[in-house]
Amino acid sequence: MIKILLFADLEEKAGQREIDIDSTAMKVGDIRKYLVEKYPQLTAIKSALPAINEEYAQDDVEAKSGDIVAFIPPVSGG
Amino acid sequence: MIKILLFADLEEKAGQREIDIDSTAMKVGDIRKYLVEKYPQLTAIKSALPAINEEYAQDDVEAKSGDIVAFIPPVSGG
Amino acid sequence: MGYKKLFEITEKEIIIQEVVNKVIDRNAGAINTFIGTVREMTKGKKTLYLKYDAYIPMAEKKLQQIGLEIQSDFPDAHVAITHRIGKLKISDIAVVIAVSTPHRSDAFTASRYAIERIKEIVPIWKKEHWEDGEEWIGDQLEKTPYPSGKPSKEDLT
Amino acid sequence: MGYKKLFEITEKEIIIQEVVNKVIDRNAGAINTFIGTVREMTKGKKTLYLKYDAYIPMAEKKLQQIGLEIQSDFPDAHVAITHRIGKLKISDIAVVIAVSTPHRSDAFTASRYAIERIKEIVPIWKKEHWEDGEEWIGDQLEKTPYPSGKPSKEDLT
Repeated sequence: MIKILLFADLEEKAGQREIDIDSTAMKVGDIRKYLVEKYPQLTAIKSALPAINEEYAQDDVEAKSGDIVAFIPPVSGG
Repeated sequence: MIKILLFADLEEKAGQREIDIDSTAMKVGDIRKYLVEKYPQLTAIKSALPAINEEYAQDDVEAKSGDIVAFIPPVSGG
Repeated sequence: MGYKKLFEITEKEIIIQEVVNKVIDRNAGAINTFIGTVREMTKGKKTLYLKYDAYIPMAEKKLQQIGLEIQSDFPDAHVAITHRIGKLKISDIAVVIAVSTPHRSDAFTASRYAIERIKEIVPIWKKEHWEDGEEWIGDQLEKTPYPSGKPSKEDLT
Repeated sequence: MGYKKLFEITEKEIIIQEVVNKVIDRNAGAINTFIGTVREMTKGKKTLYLKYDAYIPMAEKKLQQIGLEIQSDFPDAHVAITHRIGKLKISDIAVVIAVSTPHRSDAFTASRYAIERIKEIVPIWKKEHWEDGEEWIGDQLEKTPYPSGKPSKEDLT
């Protein structure tokens, strides 16, 4: 199982911060596509940066079961 | 009477912060010369900037009785 | 108080002195602090209040990364950053950055770098609440963030 | 506490928050503070403590002038500066500059300007006390002060 985290606008659109995907291994880019198919309201996920286990990662990196994959919308701290 | 103020190294060398000069009007440059003559230990007054009544002034400005003339050594605040 | 958490996301009010205390050093002559506060008017629109959210563990890691980036340029620098989340009123402090260095020029440069970098790589989001609506704010720099690179010169002017 | 003295020479310990409070403004999103502390080692020499003296009324006037100079460049800026005099130990705070502006870039620029300007025109003097002696420090910028001009670009780098 891969745990997905959504924040800010994405979290609000999905109605939840956490989504579990029942998979042992999946590329980050494929997770992104899967989420947009399942939650069409998440179009803004295209401009989010993926992170695996709290570190930014590219779409072609594979997440494994137990990993946490977060989609980071453009940040606005400070 | 013109009141003279000395600070930092100048004050220590003169042994006093205030000196009164019994004059009704005197150019700042002449005050400087007078002080070096009277207090030869005040050689460093050459690199001090004069101020009349709390504002920087040139040597050719005339101080009048009641004015306060300060000699400001190179500053080191901050 | 043996342990000082140098990079921190908090829901509590930030006490400036507490952040500054973390970087005070016998051989630091200069401390620069940057304090970000909630501004009422932005682009002609009146903000009532803000809400900040964060991916807390990653945000603290990224703040720490900024500290390390600064120390790679200025080995003697000490850096502490606290960012608040939750609901903030106008004039409330959202972030305090403190950098101490032996000489003042480096403290200014490093503090400036830290705030620019926060706006690029630290997963914290601001939601503005106005009388007529609310919105999550993103991409304030109006460009794509670049998590691994460093800001270009022109970002710092 | 209706009256806030924005430019102040004091013999008391400086509370950073009190200086910052003087510049907090609903339309300021950024506050930069510069804090000068007493450093132990200067040019390989160990300082035991410092004494600061000032020509107080003129020093407060000159700090105010610096505030006005900043506001001529940044009309929305708020500036407060407190400088301590008397005996200071290592790590004690000698000066706190706080500048608030709507946008952060200006706060950095103005704060940097203020500390450089203090070292040029404000009649405050520092006496360093070491184990083997003591000396009034002057001309830290190693050039003649220029009370009416402004620092050149290269002074600010």
